[in-house]
Amino acid sequence: DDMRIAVVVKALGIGFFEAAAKGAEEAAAELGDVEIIYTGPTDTTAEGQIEVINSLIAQNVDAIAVSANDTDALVPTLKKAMQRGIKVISWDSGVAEEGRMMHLNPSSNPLIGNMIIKLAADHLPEGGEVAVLSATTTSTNQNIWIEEMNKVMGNYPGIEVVATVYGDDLADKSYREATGLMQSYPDLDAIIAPTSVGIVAAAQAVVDAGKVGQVNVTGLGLPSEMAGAVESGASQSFAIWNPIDLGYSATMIAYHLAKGDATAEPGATISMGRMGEVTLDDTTSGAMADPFVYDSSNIDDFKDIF
Amino acid sequence: MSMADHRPRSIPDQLTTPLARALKSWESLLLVVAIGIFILNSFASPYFLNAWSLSDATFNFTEKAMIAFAMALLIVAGEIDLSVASIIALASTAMGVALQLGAGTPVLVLVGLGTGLLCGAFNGVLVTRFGLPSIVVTIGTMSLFRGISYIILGDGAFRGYPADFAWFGQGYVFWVISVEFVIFALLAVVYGVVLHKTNFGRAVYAVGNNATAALFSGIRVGRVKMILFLLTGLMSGLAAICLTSRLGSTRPSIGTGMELEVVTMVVLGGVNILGGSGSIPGVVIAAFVMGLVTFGLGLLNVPGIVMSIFIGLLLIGVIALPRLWAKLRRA
Amino acid sequence: MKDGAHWGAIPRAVPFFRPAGGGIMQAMTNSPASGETPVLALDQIVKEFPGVRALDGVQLALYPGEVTALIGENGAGKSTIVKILTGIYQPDGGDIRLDGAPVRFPTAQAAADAGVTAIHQETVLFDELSVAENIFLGHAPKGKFGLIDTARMKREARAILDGIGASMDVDVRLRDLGIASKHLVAISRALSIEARVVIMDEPTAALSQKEIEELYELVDQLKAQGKAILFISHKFDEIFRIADRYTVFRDGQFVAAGKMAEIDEAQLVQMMVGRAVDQIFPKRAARIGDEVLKVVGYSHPTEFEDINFSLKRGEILGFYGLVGAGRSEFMQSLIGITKPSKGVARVAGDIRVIRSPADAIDAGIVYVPEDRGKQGAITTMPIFQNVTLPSLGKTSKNGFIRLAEEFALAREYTQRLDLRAASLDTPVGSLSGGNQQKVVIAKWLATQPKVIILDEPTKGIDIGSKAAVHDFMSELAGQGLSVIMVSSEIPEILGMSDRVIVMREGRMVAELAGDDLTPETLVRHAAGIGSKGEAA
Amino acid sequence: MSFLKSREAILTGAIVALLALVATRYGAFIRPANLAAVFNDTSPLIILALGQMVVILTRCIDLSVAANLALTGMVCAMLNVAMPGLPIGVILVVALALGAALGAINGLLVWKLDIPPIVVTLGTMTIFRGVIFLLSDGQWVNSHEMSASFTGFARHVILGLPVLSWIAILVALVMLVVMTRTPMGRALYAVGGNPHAAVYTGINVGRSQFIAFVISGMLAGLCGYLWIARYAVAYVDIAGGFELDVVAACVIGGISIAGGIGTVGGAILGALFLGIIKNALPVVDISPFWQLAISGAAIIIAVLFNARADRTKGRVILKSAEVTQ
Ligand SMILES: Nc1ncnc2c1ncn2[C@@H]1O[C@H](COP(=O)(O)OP(=O)(O)OP(=O)(O)O)[C@@H](O)[C@H]1O
Ligand SMILES: Nc1ncnc2c1ncn2[C@@H]1O[C@H](COP(=O)(O)OP(=O)(O)OP(=O)(O)O)[C@@H](O)[C@H]1O
Ligand SMILES: [Mg+2]
Ligand SMILES: [Mg+2]
Repeated sequence: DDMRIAVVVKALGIGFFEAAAKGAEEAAAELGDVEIIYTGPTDTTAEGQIEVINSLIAQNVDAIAVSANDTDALVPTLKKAMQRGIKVISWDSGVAEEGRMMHLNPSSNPLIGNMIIKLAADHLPEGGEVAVLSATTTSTNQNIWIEEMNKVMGNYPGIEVVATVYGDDLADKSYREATGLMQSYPDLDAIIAPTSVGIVAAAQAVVDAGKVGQVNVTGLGLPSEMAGAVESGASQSFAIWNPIDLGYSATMIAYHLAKGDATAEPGATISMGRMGEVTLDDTTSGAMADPFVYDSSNIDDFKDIF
Repeated sequence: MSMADHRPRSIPDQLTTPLARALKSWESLLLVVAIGIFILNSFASPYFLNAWSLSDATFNFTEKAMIAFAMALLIVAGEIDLSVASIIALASTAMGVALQLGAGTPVLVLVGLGTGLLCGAFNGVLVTRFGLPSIVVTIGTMSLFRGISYIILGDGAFRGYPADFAWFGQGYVFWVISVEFVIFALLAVVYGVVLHKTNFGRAVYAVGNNATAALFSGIRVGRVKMILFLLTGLMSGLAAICLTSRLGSTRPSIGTGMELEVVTMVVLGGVNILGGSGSIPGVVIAAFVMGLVTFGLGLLNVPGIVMSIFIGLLLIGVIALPRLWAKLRRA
Repeated sequence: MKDGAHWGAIPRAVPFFRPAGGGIMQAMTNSPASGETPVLALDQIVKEFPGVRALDGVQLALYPGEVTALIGENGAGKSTIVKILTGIYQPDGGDIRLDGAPVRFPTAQAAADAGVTAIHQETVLFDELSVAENIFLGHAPKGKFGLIDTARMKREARAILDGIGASMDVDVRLRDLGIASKHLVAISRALSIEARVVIMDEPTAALSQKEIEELYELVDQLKAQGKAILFISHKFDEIFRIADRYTVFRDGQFVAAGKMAEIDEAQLVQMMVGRAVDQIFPKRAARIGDEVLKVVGYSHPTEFEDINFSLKRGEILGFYGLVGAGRSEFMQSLIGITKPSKGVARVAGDIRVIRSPADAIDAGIVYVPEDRGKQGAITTMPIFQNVTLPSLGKTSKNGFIRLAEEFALAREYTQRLDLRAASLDTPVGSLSGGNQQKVVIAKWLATQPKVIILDEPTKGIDIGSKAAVHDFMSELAGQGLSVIMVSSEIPEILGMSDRVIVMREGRMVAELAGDDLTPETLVRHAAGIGSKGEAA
Repeated sequence: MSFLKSREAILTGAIVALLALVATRYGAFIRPANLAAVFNDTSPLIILALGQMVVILTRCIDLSVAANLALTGMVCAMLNVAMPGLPIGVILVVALALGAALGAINGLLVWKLDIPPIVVTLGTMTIFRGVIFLLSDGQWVNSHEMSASFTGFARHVILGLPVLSWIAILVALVMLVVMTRTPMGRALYAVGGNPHAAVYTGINVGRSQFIAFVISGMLAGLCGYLWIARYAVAYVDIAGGFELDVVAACVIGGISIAGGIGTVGGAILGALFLGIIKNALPVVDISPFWQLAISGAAIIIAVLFNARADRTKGRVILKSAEVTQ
């Protein structure tokens, strides 16, 4: 029988996760004896993920690799999965330590936190006002990155974060929040949106407000969704790790854990195929790679991939 | 005297036997549907017929069903409460606050139930004292209650509930029989008896069929409705305890969208959304139907949104098909 | 309301009505020959409802320029035939012929198009729409682009209302009108449709004496215009006053038809109920006992003021007044529905604070409301559950229902009132008006009250059931129950009451007993025509 | 006189007060340009509220509007991707027709099978969303995939206002005429005011409710295209939960959930009231965490207010009371 690895995402239909699924399939093809079950709830709720994971437990899959909607809420269910012999790892958005065997960060949080402010600051040599447009108030990732960003603010004198608002990863709300930011802060120079929904909406809002060239939208986004914004000039540059690589790596790690040729413990190294190796820290988590910057010079190469 | 001129006619009590009526009832139809789905599921997935799988499947509906019982009574009485999921959020948040203040499990439970009651009272007062339509009031409180959770929690979360608190949502009473399932089963019996065998239940039906005539008949309509709102709040508080215990944490987004699933369950159970009729056995079967459909499709890794198509079709189909059938037969 | 001559104003209004083609006045030019060929004839009509055969092969013929009275007990099928004629129900068998040609009325619109219009038993109007909109809903005059010509609609509405002497504003929303005015709007609506056949199902039930007189004149006018009129009423004086022919139904079957001139009241009643009915109000030996209820200074900010009376054991106290005198409002305050601003009620000497009907039942005061469809019966629930609803305490144990005792109680009281129904678990809504009323009365008697308030207990009830209700009232009083009877019918008030309180515009204006109790004194006080000579 | 006491006047007053309050915190909010922007942002809500009003007037409710919007929007977006050359006129016709067809499904179930509207639309709401998932396979349609004319239409400015705003104004005017001056409008009021009496009047209650659902669906379909064009993205969850905002706007606008009562003006004002709150909160620097609670409280207060205004004077028969009234 093929080994069954379940890739559980925050919600189906999000371009980023669809790309990660491609990576997972790539890994499966490379490994040969692996069947990928790509699944997740329809909206980004912990309850929805729990239902999905319960049915995976019932199917007795070999491994679950999950990007969590809530750090804590999945823990009891995932514990149950591990008790029934299923290998559990988290990737992208993590689960509290007791709920998984290891966690794969797309990049390290400090690197991302630094990257998003650097993207804004690079275009503001004189300094200026920037605002953050985040996803939901409960998103684990965004909150950590914003925290990390605040830690390194000292390295960017003259840059001032004037506000942090939440678009809830809804296009219309993000759009309205971005518009609100530009009204409240007429001198705003940049909007940092470390979320792929928010960054698109913010770019659209800047175009509609006629502020292209005055307000630079940056943050984390998908090349396919941001191609238009880069072309119009609403966004000079943005970053993202490669979700294909991320799905690929998570699958590889899950495979090795399930096969039993690797263990998840502090200090261990686990092979990620073409992505090299990941080394686990004290919290049994590790980082895949640095975020990658996209701008007008390279966007065309990526916009059709993910 | 003209009255004495003719003998009073005697009127039979009932024309049909209770059994005949039961066989023709909605509940029987629903039971057939439930059994059909069960059989389909066991053919569709090799993992379905497994005690632990089935036990896990019950978590898909136990919390919703707890609320659905009280909601069924409320809807029979001609009202509705769309704020139940938000009450869960607020009750869970209140428990989190209590936890920060050092409360232990018994206090947490009291806080959860108490918050539910308070929210129910708020809805109840607006509806019964001010005479506002409940659908509108609870659309408002739906935002208000969850909004308060957001104000308190913001982007934070409460975690670190005591180990024994986990019993409610993660504990098992016996083998695969979970604590939640036992609560569900007990409540099914209690609500069934209350609605079908007591004066209060009769009053609920009377209010739902004609509140004015019920009032003129000496039923304290406002009080009946108030009690039902309190019960619905209390059940939401109970569901909040179970859900919080199962998740082990509180975030303001907890239970989002649950109100519609609860209403769907009640309506699928044959409760007339316009009030006046419905039964608890119907709701119990509907809970199983919904749990079986979602779990069965889950085993086939069908995305949740596609499942919701099935639920939607089931909701309309189970009501529409008998009517369509009757129409075609008449034509 | 203006003076009596205004019906004569109708012809002057002619130009306003549909100038293009034969408006409602068109028939004026035709000679209203009362020929022997019916305009509308029904034959072998069958209509079944689940469990009831409401009409079982009945026939009915309406002649131009004549009023045909349709007579029958409650549930005889009178309103059902009206609904069939107006396209609301479809018959299960039989045929309808208009001028000899078979027709069908699949919708109300089709019936109206064929020239059949009706004033229905229940007012079927729209509270949120204006008077003019109510009159012309469905056939409003159209102007440019097919849009409603509001100005013309109001003008024509005004003309019709003037024609029947109704003075209300055409722009006012219907909810702001009184019940009698609403009825006048319903009549105007029927007149606004080009009709050859006008049906009136108990049109006078909600009208005051003066308005009734005006309605009679209107009927005469319509007759003169050659219209065929179907008139349904339980009031015999009325039938003899205006009808030319009669048709009698009993239990959904055709009994007889003929000319009024060839029959007398006793014969009609005999045909209607299938037996002779003693029309004399049951006299009984008044054994009046101690005071049961004393009401002192009951007042309400807008509805009534300073009501005082005392009620004794075994007494029947009548409340007379014109429709809208505030009697019902006051009675409802006695059972805690409307809250009085002042006043106390003592039951058997003790002050009882009554905030809700539940308190009233505790105190032994029960109220049989006037509006049985809305306030009296829960029409969607079975008969037995309706009967036991206020007495659930008796048929249950520790709050748990005992079905056998419920049925026993329901059986006892429905038999005492000679209820007619298929079974005790059929919904009340499927009964005729009179039988519904019996269910409501049964429900209240089952509580074994001290005081029973009957608000228009025989309104819309056939003569046979009416006698039964009167008998029952006497019997109750004889057993020591105190009865308050609100009624607008003078014979009933005179025949049944030991004492009568007259109300006008929310105030008690007279308390009459013994020799003072005459039709003249009642009318004089109710209408406010005092010794000063003019209306108050 | 009667206007001053009407619900519309009270609501207008509340909106002015709200604007004044916001202006004290952030003066620029009431600049005409910003007010125009707020109006534009609220346009979809206005259009949807007008459709919902018609449905509520006939004693129904349409919970599927947002799902209808999302489905129609997705179809328009996919159509645009497949055939970028398709003129906007055709897209608009498709949006209106598809929306109306989806509304007709609701209407038919209510009319022909007599299923309570809340049940029907609760069902179709989830079904429509599911169908979007099946159609799109869960994929997004992004701005760069849409043609410039497709996304540009709604924001094209005419006489200082974007086309989106003009469409809302046009819809409002048409609805005003339909509801007040046509037999159909009267029939819709009558059906909700007293369905029993409507039958006696020759109005087909079921068919009127069907028409109401078709109108609501058609306007939802129109909004579907406009929404997708404006935010330049289409995915399954678009306008998720927006149906409650729409119902809330109607309720705030004084449309009685019991049917038969409500005006076009009320629906528009109700939508504007919510729209202003939504747009004002971010700029007056109220923590985003307060937003939900504030809109909830606003709904409750508005309903309490409406109920007071709605309370009938009742019948007064005491002469003394009449004088003091
Ligand atoms: N919609 C209905 N469903 C079931 N039964 C009905 C319905 N309408 C009328 N009936 C039955 O048909 C019979 C005739 O009723 P109908 O209303 O025509 O009586 P009626 O002669 O008008 O009496 P009343 O004088 O009380 O108005 C009654 O037995 C009644 O119960
Ligand atoms: N404007 C109105 N709209 C609706 N119903 C009305 C209106 N005015 C009066 N009524 C109804 O008409 C009935 C008569 O009014 P009221 O009870 O105050 O007077 P009453 O003296 O009891 O008259 P009645 O002789 O009809 O019993 C009441 O049942 C009341 O509900
Ligand atoms: Mg009748
Ligand atoms: Mg009265």
